[in-house]
Amino acid sequence: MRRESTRKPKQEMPTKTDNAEKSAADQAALRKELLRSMLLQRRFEERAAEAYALGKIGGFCHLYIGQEAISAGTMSVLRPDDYVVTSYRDHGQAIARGMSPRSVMAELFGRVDGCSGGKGGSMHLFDKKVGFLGGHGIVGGHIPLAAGVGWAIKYRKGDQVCVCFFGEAAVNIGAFHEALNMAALWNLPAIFVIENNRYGMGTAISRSTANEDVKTRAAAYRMIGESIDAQDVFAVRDAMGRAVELARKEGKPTLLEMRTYRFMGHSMSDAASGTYRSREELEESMKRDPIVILHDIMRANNELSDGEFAKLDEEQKAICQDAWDFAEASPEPPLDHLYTDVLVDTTS
Amino acid sequence: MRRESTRKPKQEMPTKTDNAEKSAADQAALRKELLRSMLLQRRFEERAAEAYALGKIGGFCHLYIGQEAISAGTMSVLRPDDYVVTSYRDHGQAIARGMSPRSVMAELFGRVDGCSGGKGGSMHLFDKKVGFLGGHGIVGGHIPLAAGVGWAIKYRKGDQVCVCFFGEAAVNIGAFHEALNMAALWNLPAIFVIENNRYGMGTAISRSTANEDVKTRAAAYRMIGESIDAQDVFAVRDAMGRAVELARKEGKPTLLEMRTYRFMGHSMSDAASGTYRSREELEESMKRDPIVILHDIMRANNELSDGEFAKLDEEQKAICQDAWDFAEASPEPPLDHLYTDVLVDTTS
Amino acid sequence: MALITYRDALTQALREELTRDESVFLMGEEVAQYNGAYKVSKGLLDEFGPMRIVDTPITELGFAGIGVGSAMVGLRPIIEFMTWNFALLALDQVVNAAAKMLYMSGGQFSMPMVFRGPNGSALQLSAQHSQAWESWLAHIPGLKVITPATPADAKGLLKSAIRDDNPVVFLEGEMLYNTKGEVPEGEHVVPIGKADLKREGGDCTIVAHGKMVLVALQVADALAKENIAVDIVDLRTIRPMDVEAIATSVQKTNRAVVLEEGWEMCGVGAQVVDFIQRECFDDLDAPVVRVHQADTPMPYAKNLEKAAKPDAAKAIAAIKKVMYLG
Amino acid sequence: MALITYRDALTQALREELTRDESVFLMGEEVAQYNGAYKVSKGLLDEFGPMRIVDTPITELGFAGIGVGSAMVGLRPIIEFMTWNFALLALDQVVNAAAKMLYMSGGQFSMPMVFRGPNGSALQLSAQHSQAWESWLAHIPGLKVITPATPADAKGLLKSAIRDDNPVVFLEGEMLYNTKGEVPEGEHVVPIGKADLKREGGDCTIVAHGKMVLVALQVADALAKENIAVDIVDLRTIRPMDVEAIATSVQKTNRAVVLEEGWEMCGVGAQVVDFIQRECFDDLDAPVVRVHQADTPMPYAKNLEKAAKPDAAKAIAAIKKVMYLG
Ligand SMILES: Cc1ncc(C[n+]2csc(CCOP(=O)(O)OP(=O)(O)O)c2C)c(N)n1
Ligand SMILES: Cc1ncc(C[n+]2csc(CCOP(=O)(O)OP(=O)(O)O)c2C)c(N)n1
Ligand SMILES: [Mg+2]
Ligand SMILES: [Mg+2]
Repeated sequence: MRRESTRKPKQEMPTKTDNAEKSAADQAALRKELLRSMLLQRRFEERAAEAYALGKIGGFCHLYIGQEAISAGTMSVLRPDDYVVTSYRDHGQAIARGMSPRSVMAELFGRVDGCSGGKGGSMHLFDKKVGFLGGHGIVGGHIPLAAGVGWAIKYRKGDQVCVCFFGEAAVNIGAFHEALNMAALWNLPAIFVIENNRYGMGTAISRSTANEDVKTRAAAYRMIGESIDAQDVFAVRDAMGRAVELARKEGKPTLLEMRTYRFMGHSMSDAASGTYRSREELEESMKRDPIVILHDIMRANNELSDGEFAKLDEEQKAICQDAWDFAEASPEPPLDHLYTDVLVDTTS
Repeated sequence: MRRESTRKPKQEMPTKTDNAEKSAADQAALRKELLRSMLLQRRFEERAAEAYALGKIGGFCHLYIGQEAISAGTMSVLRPDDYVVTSYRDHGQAIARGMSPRSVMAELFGRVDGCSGGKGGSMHLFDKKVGFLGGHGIVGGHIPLAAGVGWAIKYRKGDQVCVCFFGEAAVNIGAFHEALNMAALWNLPAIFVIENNRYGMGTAISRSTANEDVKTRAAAYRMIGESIDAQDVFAVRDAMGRAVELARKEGKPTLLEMRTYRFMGHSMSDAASGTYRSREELEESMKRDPIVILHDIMRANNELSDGEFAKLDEEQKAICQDAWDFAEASPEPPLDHLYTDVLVDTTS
Repeated sequence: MALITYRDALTQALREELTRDESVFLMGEEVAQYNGAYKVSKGLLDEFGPMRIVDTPITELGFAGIGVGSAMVGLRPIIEFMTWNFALLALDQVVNAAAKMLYMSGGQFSMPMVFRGPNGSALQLSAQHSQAWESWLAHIPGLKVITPATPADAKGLLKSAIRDDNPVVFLEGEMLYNTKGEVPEGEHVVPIGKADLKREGGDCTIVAHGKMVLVALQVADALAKENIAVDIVDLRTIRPMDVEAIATSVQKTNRAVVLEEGWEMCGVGAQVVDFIQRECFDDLDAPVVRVHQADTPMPYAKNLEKAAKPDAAKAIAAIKKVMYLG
Repeated sequence: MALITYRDALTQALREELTRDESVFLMGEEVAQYNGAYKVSKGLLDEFGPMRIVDTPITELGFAGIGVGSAMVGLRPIIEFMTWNFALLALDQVVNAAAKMLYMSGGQFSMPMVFRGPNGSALQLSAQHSQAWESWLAHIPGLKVITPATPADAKGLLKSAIRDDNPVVFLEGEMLYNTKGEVPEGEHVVPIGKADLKREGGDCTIVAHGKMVLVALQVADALAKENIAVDIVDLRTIRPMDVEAIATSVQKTNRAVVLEEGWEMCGVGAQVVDFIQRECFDDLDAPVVRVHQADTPMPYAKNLEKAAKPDAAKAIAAIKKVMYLG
């Protein structure tokens, strides 16, 4: 009755990304671009927090501050025709993916020019133009969606990939498990990214997850799993580059654990520290700010002067001010929009 | 940002069961008892199939024939105050656990003297007296229940265990994953038994499960996982004995993969072979009939003559005939029972 | 027109739409190699291959979500639930993802998909396998909900459902699969949202849907012998509901009985009653009476199950009640 | 009597019942160390320890099932859903396990447990976080469904729910947690299944439950200035529903408006209408009018959200309509 497994040997990820980054100048330009992306996300969310405090933004608002290397590194290896899907903590990824800060801020303000017409809000950012498939509010609920996008890519014999972001607490929920099994079983080009910021709301991973080494879950589905120091944008970029290549060329999924930390509270009503995590822990973690880490490297390389940095930062701030002004100027959705978009009235 | 795991080294199951089986006579008696249990299950279900063909049983009816070593071996190491919970394929386990064949047959016949008053039917056998917590119809739905029973045992500082049976196809469903994580996280005395009969309805495990080596799923929850040749009732008994001991003494859960085969179709409407599995495969598998395997050992040991075997078998058949007669004589539930048991009207 | 079963009518619809549009695929448990638990997809794997007729693991939540994801990027999935009983596990994807995606995204992501499978009770399948979910699903804006009663409607409405760019919940009846009826070959499309007057008679309106339409037809035949003639309004679509068709009938008959397979509380019948009292307040000569499953889980025993289910005898008693007969 | 918040009233009920019966425990996300996402369990971990106030992983289906399993062997779990929006993932355990266990087992296994948490919308939480589930849950035999509106009812009904040997669904309102009212200290138990006449007036009946009762009270105050006096029937329990209390009021006022937070189709209001037309057919001077959420997912934008929600202005218009005023 004992049967031998008929499985192939364990698959390894390719070790080199094929994004050839030859010249030093190219590399410096790349670093500057990654820095810019992270700065824009940071400045944008600082303004969002300000707007929230002023009552211009309502509902839930989950900031990504501290985790920006994940989005910046990831988006830097994606093609325009790839897809991204994420949870409610979605501002950083939306902006890094190239969504207009104006449309995102207008969405947060609940205005008609918001990316989702003011109907979605902070948790439900969408932009079809850049393949940004939301912004979803039910923990784990969007993970099967990523497998479904992978399915569609395979169905059409495309070579895109779908990247799916979620928190470490989502690995315990059934949808994660069901989706990963099918993605692996059917070889779907989906990349599952655990943003392990160590807490799901107030619950430390050790209190929710029997095996804290979450990348090991990949083995349950014969999938590749890897842990990355995600405060280092190049570590993210490297691992993601390899995962994307595996998905694009061989149609295989990967599970990546991005080890990070959230510098703010879970949402606007949650204190950054003092309840479930100590001030010391927060401060210790904030020393590994992904923006500072990259900036330090660039400074050491003498490729970015303090003046240049300040200029870059000012540019991002200006973009955010413009986004704010745009959002404020945008009207509320007309009342009849309440009843639109419930159903479409076309049939194929 | 990289953190070391704070986990203890991997836990091993104790290698010896403490059910001391000293004398040869004791051992022979034990073998005879296990044989009796398997024979009773087999004969009972043969009669159930007959009754189904005659229209005395309706609805879904899932036979356990071929898998009886799992229930017989398991129940032989449990205490009367332990708990058992299972899926819709529940006749064999119910009978092996000591439920009265009369009450089970009457339930299948939809009669008032059935173990569930005729309201549950084949898929929903229950008997509080022997800690048999059902008979559940939603694949995977009862797996969290077992964790809950484990929780209650721990809550009351008891030393019982809860054994939970389910098919190999159930390992893909979310409820399995969520329950195992909590059972491991909280050290609950629950034993999760995958009855791997290689098919979930018409789907071979290789077509549903990315990693067919399902015991490896245990590692995702830092739980012990083991595979057992479950046509050998002593292999079942040995592994289960160790798992029970771990649960009873240390309150730890285990995942056991019992490798078996179902000799009949999935349910009464499903052919035993010819669609999704070949006649050859079925015949090959039926050569490893757990009853025959044990009987052969006993014959080789000269501890059971052919006459004794025939007598034992006749006794079981008589019990099943009695159960049939009882069921047939039992009245249909009175019509007013339709409205009872919807709610209880006591409050604590 | 051919006399075929409800099952074959569904298979025809699937085959025709799979042929017509390459972005349509069917996914679910046992739909491919096994030809479907209830054989609705019989032969389709051979015809369309394993990318278009797809067997899944037992993961209702997961594969419903795969359907949603694939619809976001333009495919047209048909997600089969082996039965709707198991779809309870997937409702987060149906309700929170499929039904809301268009709205949450400000109109960007439509959901051209169908969730289908048998709904309601069959015979002696007991509590966990005998549930009729239309009342729940009809509650949800962003969905369309369809319950065909006849082979012709099954085919015509399934084709419409597959072509619809919205998420459509399509509830079949296990007990209907073997029923026969005339079905137009080839292009036969029934519009979503239109009820159908399955019988005409001036004495009383019966509003029914799905397999209760067959009960209504039995009732009509039985009552005809007593010279009572009933209108049978077959809702066909539960959401959006054809209130006008109901009102037109009740304005004529001045009485109504609502039949449904599901439970009473917050059922489809309650909604029909609400529409009737709203639209026909002055027309009604008697309170509307509802016939539905007993307010209990479904029992296994044959006699109890029969007692629990709505049937012709109960419907006839209801009609006599609203007609103040006996 | 002390003037306390709805939140504190719930905490009192929990504390008293945890003290009274050692088999009672509270389990859910963030209920222990975090003191509850909405602070309903504040202080309880310190008082009762980690076996009785239990933080879970984010696994609604799993921990609801753990509750069911523990109830089968005699514990009395209180399962908190951080919000009922997430409970959608757990409904298989609520419906297929908790509600049916007693029945399927022929009366052997009762389910002395409570599923509780905030239900319905708060402010600008948009589509996936703003759903009111009472219509779905009330559909299911084997459950009791409770929606307290005031601090006193919150305390008294939660104590009854915890003591009940049946599975009780207890729906709180996030927007109610900070509302204040007089609450008796200590033993204060409100019976399940009894509505409460929150205002008396002969001109029209308002039937409401949960947070809509507060809207009804605003409406009553506003209309009093126009010399219109309304009865407010606060259902308090949705299943079983106190039909007698509704009928008694409508027989007096001859008109009714039903308020609810949820959607229209197959809503609680539809069921109330059905009961009214059945029990009070000859008493009604006008069709019953319902006020409910717009038939759309909940939008985020403040102005759209306000337009989507039932409120006093809409309720007043409905009352004037049934009174044929303007
Ligand atoms: C199914 C479900 N349960 C509960 C919640 C409430 N909730 C929102 S975010 C969150 C924590 C998630 O933590 P994690 O997955 O680690 O992501 P992070 O917020 O840290 O990015 C919880 C419990 C939810 N949205 N969905
Ligand atoms: C959630 C759910 N989905 C589908 C079904 C229908 N179904 C009943 S048994 C079964 C196969 C289960 O296979 P496995 O877990 O291997 O158990 P076995 O029947 O082989 O004992 C399926 C698909 C169900 N009961 N529940
Ligand atoms: Mg986290
Ligand atoms: Mg199996």
